[in-house]
Amino acid sequence: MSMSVGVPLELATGILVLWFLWAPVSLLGTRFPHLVRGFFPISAGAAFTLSIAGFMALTHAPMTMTLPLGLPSLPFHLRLDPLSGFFLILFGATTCAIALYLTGYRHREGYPVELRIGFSFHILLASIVLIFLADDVYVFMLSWELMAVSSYFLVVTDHHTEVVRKAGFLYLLIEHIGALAIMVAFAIMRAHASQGVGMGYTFHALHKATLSVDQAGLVFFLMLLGFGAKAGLLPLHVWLPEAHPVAPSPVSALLSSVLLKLGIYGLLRVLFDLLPAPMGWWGLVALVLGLVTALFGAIASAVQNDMKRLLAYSSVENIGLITAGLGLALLFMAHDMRTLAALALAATLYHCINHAFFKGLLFLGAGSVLHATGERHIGRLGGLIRRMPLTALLMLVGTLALAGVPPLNGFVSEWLLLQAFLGATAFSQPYLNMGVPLGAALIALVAGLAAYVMVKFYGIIFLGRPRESTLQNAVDAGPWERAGMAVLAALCVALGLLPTTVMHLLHPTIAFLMGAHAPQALHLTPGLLIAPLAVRDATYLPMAVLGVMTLIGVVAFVAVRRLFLRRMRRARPWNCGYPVLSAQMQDSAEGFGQPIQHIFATFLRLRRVVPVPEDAAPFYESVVEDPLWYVLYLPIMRAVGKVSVAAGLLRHRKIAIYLLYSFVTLIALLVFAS
Amino acid sequence: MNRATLGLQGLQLILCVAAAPLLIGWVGLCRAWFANRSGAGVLQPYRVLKKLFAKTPVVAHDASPLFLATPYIIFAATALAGASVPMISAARPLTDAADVITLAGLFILTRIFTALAAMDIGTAFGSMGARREMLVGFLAEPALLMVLFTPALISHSTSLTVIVQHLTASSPILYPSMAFAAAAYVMVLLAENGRIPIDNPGTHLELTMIHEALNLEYSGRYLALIEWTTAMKLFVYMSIGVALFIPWGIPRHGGLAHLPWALVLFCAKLCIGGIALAFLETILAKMRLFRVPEFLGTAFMLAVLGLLLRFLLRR
Amino acid sequence: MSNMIFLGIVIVPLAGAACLGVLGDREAAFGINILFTLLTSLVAMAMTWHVIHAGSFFMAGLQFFINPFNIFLVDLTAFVTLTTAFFSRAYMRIERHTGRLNPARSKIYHAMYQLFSFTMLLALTTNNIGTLWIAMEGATLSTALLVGLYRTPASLEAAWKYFILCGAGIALALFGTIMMYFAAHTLLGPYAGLLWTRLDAVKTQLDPYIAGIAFVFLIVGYGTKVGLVPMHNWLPDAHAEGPTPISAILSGLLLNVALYAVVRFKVLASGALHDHWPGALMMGFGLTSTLVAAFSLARQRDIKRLFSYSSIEHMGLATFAFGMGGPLANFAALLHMTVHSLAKSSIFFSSGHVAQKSGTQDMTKMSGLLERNPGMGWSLLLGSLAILGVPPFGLFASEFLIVTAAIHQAPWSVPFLILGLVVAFAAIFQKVQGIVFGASQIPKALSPPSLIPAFVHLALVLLLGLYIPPILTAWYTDAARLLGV
Amino acid sequence: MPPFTQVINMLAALFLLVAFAMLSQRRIVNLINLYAIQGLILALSISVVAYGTHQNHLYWSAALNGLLKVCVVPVLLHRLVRTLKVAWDPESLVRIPTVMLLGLALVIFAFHVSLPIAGLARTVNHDTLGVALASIFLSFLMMILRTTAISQVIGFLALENGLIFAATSVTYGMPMVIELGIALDVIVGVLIFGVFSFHIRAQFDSLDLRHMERRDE
Repeated sequence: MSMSVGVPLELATGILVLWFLWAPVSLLGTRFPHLVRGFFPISAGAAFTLSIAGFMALTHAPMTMTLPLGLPSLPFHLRLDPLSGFFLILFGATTCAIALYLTGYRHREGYPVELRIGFSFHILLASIVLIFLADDVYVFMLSWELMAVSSYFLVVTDHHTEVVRKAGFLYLLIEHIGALAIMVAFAIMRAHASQGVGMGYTFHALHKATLSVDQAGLVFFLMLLGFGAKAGLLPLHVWLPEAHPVAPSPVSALLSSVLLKLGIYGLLRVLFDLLPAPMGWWGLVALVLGLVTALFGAIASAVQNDMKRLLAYSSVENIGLITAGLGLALLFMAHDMRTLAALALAATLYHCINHAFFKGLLFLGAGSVLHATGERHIGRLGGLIRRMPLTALLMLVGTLALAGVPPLNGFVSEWLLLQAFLGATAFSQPYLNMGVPLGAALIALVAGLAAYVMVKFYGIIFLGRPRESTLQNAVDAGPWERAGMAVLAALCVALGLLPTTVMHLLHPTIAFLMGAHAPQALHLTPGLLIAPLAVRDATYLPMAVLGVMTLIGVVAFVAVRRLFLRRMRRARPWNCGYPVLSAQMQDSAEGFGQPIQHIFATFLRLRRVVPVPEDAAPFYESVVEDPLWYVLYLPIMRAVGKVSVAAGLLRHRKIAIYLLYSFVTLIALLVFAS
Repeated sequence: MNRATLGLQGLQLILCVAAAPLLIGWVGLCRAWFANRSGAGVLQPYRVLKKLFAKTPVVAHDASPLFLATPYIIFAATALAGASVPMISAARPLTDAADVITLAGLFILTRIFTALAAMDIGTAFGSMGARREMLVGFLAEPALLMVLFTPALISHSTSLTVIVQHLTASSPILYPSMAFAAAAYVMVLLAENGRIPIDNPGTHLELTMIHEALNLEYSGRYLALIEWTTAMKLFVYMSIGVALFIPWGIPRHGGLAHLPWALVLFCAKLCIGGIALAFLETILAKMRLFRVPEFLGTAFMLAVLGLLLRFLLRR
Repeated sequence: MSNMIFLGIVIVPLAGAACLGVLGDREAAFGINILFTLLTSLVAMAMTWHVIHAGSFFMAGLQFFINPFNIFLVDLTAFVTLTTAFFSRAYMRIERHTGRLNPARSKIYHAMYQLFSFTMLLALTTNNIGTLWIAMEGATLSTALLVGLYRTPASLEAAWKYFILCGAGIALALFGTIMMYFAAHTLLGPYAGLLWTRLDAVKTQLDPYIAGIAFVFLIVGYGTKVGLVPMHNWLPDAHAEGPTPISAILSGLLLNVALYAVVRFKVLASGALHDHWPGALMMGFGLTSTLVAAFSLARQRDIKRLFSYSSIEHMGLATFAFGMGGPLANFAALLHMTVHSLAKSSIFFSSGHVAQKSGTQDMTKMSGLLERNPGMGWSLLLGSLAILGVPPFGLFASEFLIVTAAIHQAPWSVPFLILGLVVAFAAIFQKVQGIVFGASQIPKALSPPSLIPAFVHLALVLLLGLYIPPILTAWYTDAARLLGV
Repeated sequence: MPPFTQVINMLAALFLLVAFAMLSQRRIVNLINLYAIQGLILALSISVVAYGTHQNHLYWSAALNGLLKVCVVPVLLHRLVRTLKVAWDPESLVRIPTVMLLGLALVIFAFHVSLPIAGLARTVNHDTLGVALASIFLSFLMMILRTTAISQVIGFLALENGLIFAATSVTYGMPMVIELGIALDVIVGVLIFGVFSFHIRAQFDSLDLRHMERRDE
C-alpha cells in the first residue's frame, strides 16, 4: 500500500509514542511527584499540537503509514483523514484543558494522583489517538480495548469503596460486550471482503466488502450495539451514570467529552466510510433510538440529586441528540437528499464538539466544587457563587451553553439540527414526512427539559443560601484548574459566535463522509451569517444577536443611571415580610425536580428516604433508580444465575457418576459412529 | 440593507420598547370594562414605571452580581426579540440575524436568567417561583416552537420575514393547520405571559403566584425594568401572533411609502388582540397549578397536530 | 547419525528423575531440579536451532520426529518447566518451612516433577502412537502422586478421582490406538503400523469405519486428559488440591500435550473418513466445554478451582478451533495454546503465592492485594486480564482470529462463543477485582515472592499480542498446513 | 475353520463369561481370583495365537502377561486385602439382575459395533473383537457400579485385560516394546494404587469411596 506519510500523521504518531513511553515513567510517581505532575502541562501542549495536526489533516489528502507490529501479514496500518482529523481537534482541545486542570488537581483522599492517574491517563490518551489513527481492524480493536481498560483503571482510582468497584466492573463489562459485538461485525465484513493484503483486515479491504442486504443490516445492528454501548445509547447506557460520578472529576470530564464521542466516531467511520450505501431503515432505527435516548436522558437528569450523576444523564441526553442527527443523516443519504444529509451531519459533528467542550467544562467545575466542599449531593450545597465566584462565572457559561440558548455554542448545533428536521418534507413515504417533524417536537421538548435541568443544577449549587454550615469555608479553584476551565469556556463562546468558521472547518469532514454522494455539500456564506441551506431558508447571526443585546443593555443601563440617581440600598431580604430566613426554606434538590417526577412518574422508579420524626438533622432524600435495571438487566442476571446453577449440577461428588458421564458419552458417540 | 431598512429597524425597536406598556394598559382597561369597572386608563403602566424608577432600589445584602445584572439582560433580550419580529415592515436586517428558533432561544434565555436571579437570594418564594416558572417554560417552549414550525414548513423557511412574505404573497388562504397552530399559540401566549388561567398578574397570592414570586426581591429601577420587560414580552408575543396569523397588511419590502398605513393597521390589530386577550381572561378562571402541565400538554399536542395536518391535508 | 544427541531431550529429564529420586530430599534438590530443567531447555534450544536450519528430522530410526508442529510445543514445555522450576524453588521452600513438604514428599515431588516433564517431552517427540500412549499413561501416574502429595483428605480424593478417571480414559485411548493400528497394519505391516508419519502417508486408504470407531475412543480417551466436558471432572480438583507448581504445569502443559495427541489422530481420522465429522466432533466438544466451563466459573469460591475452569474453557476454544480446521483456524489454535499456557501458568504462580500468603484458597476471604503486595496484585490482575482476552495481550490476538475464522467457517457457533467469552469475563473479572482492590485483608509478604517467572510469562504474552516473531509465524503456518483441514 | 480358531473362540467365550462373573461377584477375594483366571485365559489365548500364526514374540508376550496377571498382581492384591481387611463389597447402587441385563445389552451393542469390522478383518480370528469390546464395556460398567476403591481398581485391571485381548486377537499383538511399556504401566499403576489405598484407609478408615465422597467442601 502507498506510504504517503505527511507531517500531521508524523506529529500524531510522535505524540502517541511520547505518551506510551511516558506512561511507565509516571509509575515512579511516588518517588518524583513533581516530575510526573510537571508532565501534565507538557501533555497539554502535546494535546494542543494534536489538534493542530487535526486542523492540518482537514485540508490534507489522507495520509497512511504502516508500523512493523501486529499479526503476521497484518502490520499496524495508520491513517489520518479528515474524519480522524476532526476528532483529533475535538480530542486535542478538550484534553489540553483537562491536562491543565489535572496539573493543579489534588484528590481529596490525598492519594498519589501521579501514580494512580498519571499512568492510566497517558495510556488512555495514547490509545484514543491510536483509535483515531487505526486503519485496520486489529489496531482498532486493540486500541479500543486498551482504551476501555485504561479508562476502567481511571474509574476505579478510588477503589476502596464498594460502589466504585461495582461501577467500574459494570463499565468494563459493558465495554467488553460492546467490543465483542464490534469485533464480530468486523469479522462478518472481513469474511466478505477481498482477502487481499493483511488477510482482508485492513479498512481498505473492508471498504470493498460486498455484503448482501441482510449481512449489511446485521453489521449495522452489531455496530450500533457495540458503539452504542460505548456512547451510552439506550438500553446500554446504565454504566454511564454509575461510572461518571465515581471517577475523579477530570476523568469524568474526559469520559464524557471524548470517550462517549468515540462511539460516535466509530459509527461515523463504519456507517459512512466502510459500509456500502445505507438502507432506509438504518437511519430510522438510529433516529428513533437517538430520540428515545435523548428524552430518557433529559427526564432522568432532571430528577437526579448527585451533581455528577445529573451531568452524566445529561450526557446521555446529548448523545441521544447526536445520534438522532446521525440517523437523520443516514435517512437523508438513503433517500438521496444530499444537501440535507450534509446539514444533518454538520449538526451532528457540531454538537459532538460542542458537547465535548461544555460538558468537559461542567465536569471540571463540578470537580472543583467537589474538591472545595467534599459534597456531591446538590441538596447539601448552595450559595457557592459567593465563595467561588470565578468557578461560578465559568460554570455559568457552561450551563447556558448546555441549556442551548443564544448566543452560545449549544444553541447553534440545536439550531442546525432543527433546521435539518424542518428540511425533511420531501420524503417519498408519507409516514416519514409526518414522523420526522415529530422528531423535531421531541428535540424541542428535550431542549426545554435541558433548560430546566440547568437551572436546577446551577441555581441550587451556586445560588441561594448555603444549605450546610461546612460550605462557609469553601475556597475557589486554583490557577491551573481555572486555566483548564477558562480554555473550555472560551471555546464554548467562540464556537457560539463564529458558526460560519466552524462550518468551513466541518466542510472537508462532511465531504469525506459523504464520499461519492458529496454534493458541494453546504451553502457556506463568507461572512458571519450562518445559512446552511440558503439565505432565504434560514439564517442566524450570533454576532449581531450579541452585539444588539449588549447595545440595548448598555444603553438601558446608562440611561437609567443618568436619569435616576438614587443610590442602591442594601437590606435584609424582604421575603414577603417573613422575618425568619433559613436555608431549609429554599427548594431542596428533590423539591426542584418534583414537578418532573410528577409528570413523568411512569418512566421512573422512585425510592424515598423519609426522616424519622425524632431525627435531629432531618434530611429528606428521594433516589431515582434507572427503570431499565428492573426491566432488562436483573432478568438477564437471574437467567445467567440459573444456567450456572444448572452447570453446577454437573458436579456431584461421586466418582461413579463421573465415570458414567464418560461411559455414556462413549456409547452415544459409538451409536452415532456405527 | 440600506439606510431606510436600518431606520425602520430602529423605529420598530423604539416602537416595541415604547408602546409595550401601552398594550398592557389597554388590556387592563378592557378587563376593567368587561368587569363593568372604569379602569385606570391606558397610561397607568407608565405612571407605575416612573414611580418605580424614582424609588430607591433596596437589594438584599448577599445579592450576587447575577441578581443585579439580570434585569438588564432580560430587558435587552426581549427588546432584541421584539426588534426581530416584522411589525410594520417585513424586510429588516435583524430578522436575518434571528429567525423563529432564535426567538424561542431568546425567550429561554430570559426565562433562565429570571429563574436564576429569583433563586439567588435564597428565599422560599424565590426558588418556588423559579421552579414553577421553569415548569411552565419547559412545556411552553416546545409548544411555541411547534407553533412556529407550522408556518415555517408552509413557507419552507424559519425566517419570519420570509414567512410573512410567503403568507402575504397570495390572497388570504385558509391553512387548516394554521388554525390549530393559532389555537395552540393563544394557549402558549397565556402561559408565557402569566395571564389567567395560568397565573394572575393582578394578585400576589403566595401559593398560586408564579411570575410575581420571581421578582419579589426586586425593587426600584430593577423592578421597573422587569415590569417593562414583562410588558414588552406580551407585546412581542402579540406581534408574533399578528405576523403569523394575520400578516396581511405588513409591507413585504422596505421603503417608507407604506409606513403610516402599516403602522395604523398594526395598532388596530394589536387593539383587537388586546380586547380578545382581556375577554379570554375575563371568561376564564385561574386553574390549579397541577393542571398547568395538562393545559400546556394540550397546547403542545394541538401544535403537533397542526404540523401533522399539514401533511395529511396537503394538496 | 548426528542428531541422536537430541535424544537428550528425553534422556536428560529421565536422568534427572533418577538422580532426584535419590537426592530429592536434600536442600539442594531445588537447585538440582532447576539444573536439569535448564539442561533440558538447552537441548531444546539446540534442537530448535537445528530445525530452523535443517528443517524437520527423525531420530532413532523413525521412532522420534521433530517438525514445526511439535518443536514449538517442545520449546514451550521446556521453557515452562524451567520457569516453574524457578517458581517452585521459592514456593516449595516456603511450603517446606510450613512443614507441608517433609523430606520424603520432597523426594517424590522432585522425582515426579522430572518424570512428568520426561513423559510430556516423550509424548511430544515420539513418532510412535503406542509410545505416545505409554507416555500419556506415565504422565497420569506421575502426576497422580503429585496431586496427592499433601495427603490431606481433599488431596487424596482429588488424586483418586484423577487416577481413576484418567486411567479409564487412557485405557479407552489405548483401544482406539489398537483400532488405528488394526486399520493400518494390513497396509503397513506390524512395525510401521504404529508410526504416525507412515500412517499419515496412507491415511486416505485406512478403512473409514475402523478409523471412525478408533477416533471416537481416542477423543473420549485423550479428551479426558484435555479436560473436555463431560470428562472434565477430575481437572478442577486436581488443580485445586495439588501443589501450585504442579497446577501450573498441568494447566500450562499437560492439557496442551493431550490436545496435541487428539489433533494428531484427528488428522488421521479426517483423512480416512474423507469427511469432516471428526472435526465436527471436536467442535462440538470444544463448544460444550467452553460454555459449561464459562457458566461454572460464576459459582467458584476457590481461586485455583476458578482458574482451572478457565483452563477448561480455553482448551475448549482451542479444540473448537482445531476442529474447524483450515490454515487460519489452526494457526489461531496453535497461537492460543501457546499464549494460554504462558498466561495460565503465570496466573497460577501469582495466585499460588496469594493463597500461600492468605492461608486459604477461598476468594471471599481475600481482598486489597494491591495495598500491601502490589507485585502479586499486579501480576494477578494483569494475568487475569490477559487470560480474559484483553489486548494488548496475546490471547486477544488468538481469540480475535478464532472468532473471525468461526464467522467464516461456522457462523452458527459464533453466538455461543461470544456468550461463553462474555460470561467468563464477567465471572472471573468480578472475582479478581474483589481480590486485588479494596482494603487489604492479606498480610504483607515477608519473604519476597518469586514473581519474576510470572512477569516474564506475561511479558511474552504481551509480546505475542503486539508482535509475533517471523520464525514462530513460519512454524505456525507450516504446522497449520501440516494439520490440513 | 481351522482348529485353533475354534480354540480361540472358545477361550474368548470363557473370557466374556469371566467378565460377567466379575460383574456379579461381590466378595473381593473371589473377584481377585476371577481376575487371575481372566489373566490365565488371556495368556492361553495369546500363546494359541502365537502357535497358530508362528509369531514367536507372542510367546514372550503370553509369558509376560501370564506372569503379571496370574501371579504378581493377584498376589499383591491379596496381600492388600489381607492387610486392609476388606472382604466384601457393599451392595452396589444397582441390583445384580439389573446389572446383568445392562451387561447383556452392552454385549449386544459391542457385537453390533464390531460386526462391520469383523467383516473386513483379514485375520483369522476376527469375531473375537466383539468379545474384547464387550468385556471392555463390562469392566467399565463394573468400575462405575462398585463402591470400594479396590474393586474399582480390579475393574480397571480387567479393562486393561480386555484391551490386551483385543490387541492380540485382532492384530496378533502390538510390537514387543509397546507390550512391555503397557505391562510396566500396569504394574506401576497397581503399586501407586497400593500406596493410595493405605493413605485413603488411614484418612477415612475405610476403602469405601462413599466415606471419601461424603466429605463436604
